[in-house]
Amino acid sequence: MAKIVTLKEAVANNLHDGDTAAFEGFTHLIPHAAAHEAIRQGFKDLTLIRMTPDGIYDQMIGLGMVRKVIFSYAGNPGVGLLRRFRDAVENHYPHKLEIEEHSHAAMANAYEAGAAGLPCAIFRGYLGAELARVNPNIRSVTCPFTGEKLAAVPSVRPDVTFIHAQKANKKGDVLVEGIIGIQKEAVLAAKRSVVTVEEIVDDFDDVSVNACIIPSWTITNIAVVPGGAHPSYAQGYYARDNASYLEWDVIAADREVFRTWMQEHVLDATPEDFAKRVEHLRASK
Amino acid sequence: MAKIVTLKEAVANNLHDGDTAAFEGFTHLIPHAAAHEAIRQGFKDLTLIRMTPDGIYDQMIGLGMVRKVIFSYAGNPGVGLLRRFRDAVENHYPHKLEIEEHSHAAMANAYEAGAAGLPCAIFRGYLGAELARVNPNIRSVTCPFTGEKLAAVPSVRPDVTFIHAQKANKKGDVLVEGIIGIQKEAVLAAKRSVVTVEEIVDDFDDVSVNACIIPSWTITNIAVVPGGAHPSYAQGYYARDNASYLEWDVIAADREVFRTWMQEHVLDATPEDFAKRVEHLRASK
Amino acid sequence: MSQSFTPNEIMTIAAARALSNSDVCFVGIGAPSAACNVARLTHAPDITLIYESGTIGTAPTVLPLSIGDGELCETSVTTVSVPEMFRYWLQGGRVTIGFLGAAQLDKFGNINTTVIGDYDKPKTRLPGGGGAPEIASSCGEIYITLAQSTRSMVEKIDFVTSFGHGEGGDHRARLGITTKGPTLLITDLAIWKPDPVTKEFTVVALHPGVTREKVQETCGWKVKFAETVEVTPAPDALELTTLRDLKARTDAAHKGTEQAGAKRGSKDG
Amino acid sequence: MSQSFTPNEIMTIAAARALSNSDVCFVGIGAPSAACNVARLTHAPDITLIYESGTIGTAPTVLPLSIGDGELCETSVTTVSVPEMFRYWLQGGRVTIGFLGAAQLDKFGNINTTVIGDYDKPKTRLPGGGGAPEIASSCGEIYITLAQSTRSMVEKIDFVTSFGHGEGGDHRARLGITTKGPTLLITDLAIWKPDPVTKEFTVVALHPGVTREKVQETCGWKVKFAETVEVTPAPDALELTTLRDLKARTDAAHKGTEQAGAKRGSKDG
Repeated sequence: MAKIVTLKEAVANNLHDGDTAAFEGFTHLIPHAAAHEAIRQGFKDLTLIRMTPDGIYDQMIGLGMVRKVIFSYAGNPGVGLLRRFRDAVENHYPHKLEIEEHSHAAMANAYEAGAAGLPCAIFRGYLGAELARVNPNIRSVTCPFTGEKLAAVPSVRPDVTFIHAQKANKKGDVLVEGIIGIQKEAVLAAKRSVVTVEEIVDDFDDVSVNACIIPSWTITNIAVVPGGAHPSYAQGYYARDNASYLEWDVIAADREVFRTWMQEHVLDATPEDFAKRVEHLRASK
Repeated sequence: MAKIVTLKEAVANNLHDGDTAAFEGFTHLIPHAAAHEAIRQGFKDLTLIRMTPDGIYDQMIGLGMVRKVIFSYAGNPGVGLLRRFRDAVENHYPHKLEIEEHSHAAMANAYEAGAAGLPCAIFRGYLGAELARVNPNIRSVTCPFTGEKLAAVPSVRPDVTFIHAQKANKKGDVLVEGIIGIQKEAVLAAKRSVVTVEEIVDDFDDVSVNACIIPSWTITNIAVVPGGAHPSYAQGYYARDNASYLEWDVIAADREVFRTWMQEHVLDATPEDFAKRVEHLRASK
Repeated sequence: MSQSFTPNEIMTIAAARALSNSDVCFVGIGAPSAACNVARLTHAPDITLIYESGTIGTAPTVLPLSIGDGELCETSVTTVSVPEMFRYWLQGGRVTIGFLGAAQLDKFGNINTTVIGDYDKPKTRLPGGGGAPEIASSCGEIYITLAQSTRSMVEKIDFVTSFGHGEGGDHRARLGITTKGPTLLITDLAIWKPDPVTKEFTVVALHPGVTREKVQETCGWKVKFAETVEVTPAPDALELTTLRDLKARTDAAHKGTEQAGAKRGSKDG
Repeated sequence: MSQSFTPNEIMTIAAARALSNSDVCFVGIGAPSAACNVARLTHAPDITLIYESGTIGTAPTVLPLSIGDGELCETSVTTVSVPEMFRYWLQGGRVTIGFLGAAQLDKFGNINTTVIGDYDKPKTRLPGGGGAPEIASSCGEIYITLAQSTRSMVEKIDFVTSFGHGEGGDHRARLGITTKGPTLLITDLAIWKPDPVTKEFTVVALHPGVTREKVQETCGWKVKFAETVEVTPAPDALELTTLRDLKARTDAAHKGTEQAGAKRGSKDG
């Protein structure tokens, strides 16, 4: 059964130096608050997994917390490049960053295989694509019926997954709605999981039986953090803060500006600050 | 775009002698009306695919329409054995029936792989199980990362899939709710598809964006057949007719009783008869 | 004994007792369904019940007639597709206890539900394995429930639908199977557990009033008894009332949809 | 020319014209998103638009800033998980047209969005392929949109993120790829199609007022022109109004959530 705790406890209980961690979300419901708490607690030597590393991975990389990133698209969504990620890859600043790069199809299949308890995923992919040359974890199997060569990648099995969701009920079951992305798979593929939610409701009696619900007993900890996805959005709660994504491009472009911003907005901030940040975005959703 | 036609047209347009066909449903939403129409149109030499062949396959087998069945559990759900199926396998009556037998996990993965456009499915299965000895379509692949030997089966790709669903909207999108089984996969895996529905509504504006909706452009034909799942049920419309399942055990036990019953209740009946059959079951659901 | 009970009732209640609040059970129809729900309604209110039709965390007020009854879906935490059920939930290793029945069972917990006789020329064609082959290998452990008879408990089964302990000993490990396999056999007469080394099922408890001779008479192999054979505690009033109320509610609910004269053939225990 | 228009506008409108009512488009952000929605709002009202975030049959009233905007989900026929999107919808072969952009493109439609320079010591680390490697192989055909420059249209790309026609000719077939690959390249200056045999992109139409020299100046390889080079019809009033209204609605909608002074860096065309 999921235990409902503070965000500080949830992160401290579940994340450790050297862990392989996924902070997942596909544009929608990015677990910003959880990532910021991880930053405050100062972990190091992390291997971060994500289909679409964005601002939060840029931040952790920029602060030197990350040894390796496993990913398929490292961009600031709707804006452009990730400047701290680039600085790490191109200039080894603040230190060298190991990368394991896949396509979205590969990562999606790898999470799915992780949730399904399989050692690998097979799919039709990477045909003619050069990633297969630079990533030794892109291999192949031959279909024993048709002889077709299919791509194979190892399944994703994080030590811990962090996601943000709209709500939990009192038993700790979690509802994800809208663009559900890879969140359920990321939780089920992980050894431990932390879900931050906008609110806790009595029950899900008004929700469809086929909704994307992650049962309580598959989740380790839940923490209530209203606004916890900001500047990403939570459908039904608040809109995406597009301006913050644009702003990030400027902040991350300069090492010192980045440091200063992180100190003020993350290191000296609290989970409670997120609620204020989304106030002006609630009207539009 | 799905074309909305009569059940007679839908079956005539999409099913042909010698076809590989799936009439899918997992206890819920069994496409009885579609199967009965196929029986009235008198097809032969069919290969029938289904995880859980039940009364409708028993009926088609008993009438000699079927050359081969690909399946994982051939039983009268909640009652016992399928007597026409048994007669065909044990006594070759009315003729010899070829069988390709799998486990549920294999069939579910095979449909999923069919929907995903893959030639085969891999999963952890059949460990120590003797089906692998008698079914040459159970093979294996080796995980290129761990060396684990995984089971492989060919994907399921029916010529045509028939399913029953609660409703379509005017554009021909179909909503399946409750025990959704393998219906979406069975439609997406097939070259052609026919969906019978309880009703057609204006739109799905009141339905969750994450509901199990099969878009119009993936469906060939839709036919409105209220009660079309009877004696199975349609959640939100009418309850399961358990008595009919029990009755089937008696009818199918005798070749002549079977013939007589089929003549009266199927061959001389119409799709419109289904609405009457579920009248007394609507109250309880 | 405060109250009389049937062999089927004590089988169901003994199975219910083996379940705990933290278990996640993959439930088949029949005695397992009754046992799991009795456990849920007595000592294990938070037990998670999963039916292979896709219903997760279901809490039916009446027992289903099939594994796909609407009641299972309506009372579930969530209902998923069948591929997801077999991939994320069963193969994903999330199920602690899988229940299996058997047409034929051998002393190592291997199960046949496929054919009596030769596969290609069967004397009786049974429904087949369904979910069983992977339930047997993917669940943490397997509980088997069965009414004893020399027809069902045999020296050699005709077909290995679901692998138990194979030829015994470390046969599972030799096939690379990491789960425990059959750890409990509950019949209408006794409770059996596999010998720690040979993995042969051994009687560890007799239900009240049952003799060793009765167990041997209804079993096709030479029965081994544990050094100390206990007596299964008789069902207490709460257990019996819970089971009987559940069955009464079930009968009443299902009668509603039955036509007059239809024979009741429920396999729900 | 009844109305003036920008190079970006005619690129978007030319791409929109290439789409039909029965197309199922896998849409990226930027010009493709604008083109697909202009098509939907003009001659192809029933076109199916799919964004890789899982939204199927979406009909946004404003253009999304990211492929995962709420607007896409709210107006969709259904929104599925990302694994389902890539398995059932893309790999399932249901998409007729995939749109791709490029940081670098060669004359055979091979695309680089991974790195400028060496992979292990890149001069510029780009975001990477995302969905592109499998969009390139799984969609029925690929349309590429690009603003011409000698930096982006190069003789040899630094990294093959997405395979086009490889070295040309039947290279796709030799790799066992059954889809058509790039069949159309629409730039801000011209419309290009692959030569039927060599598969080298060839200019088949110049946008109004564009010269062959201008096309060559902004392209890093020696440009081939078709025997007959047409002139792209100028955008008509409906097309231009539709595109501009869409952009105005988009700007208005997105302004609402922007703080004062934030630089507008939308990549939506």
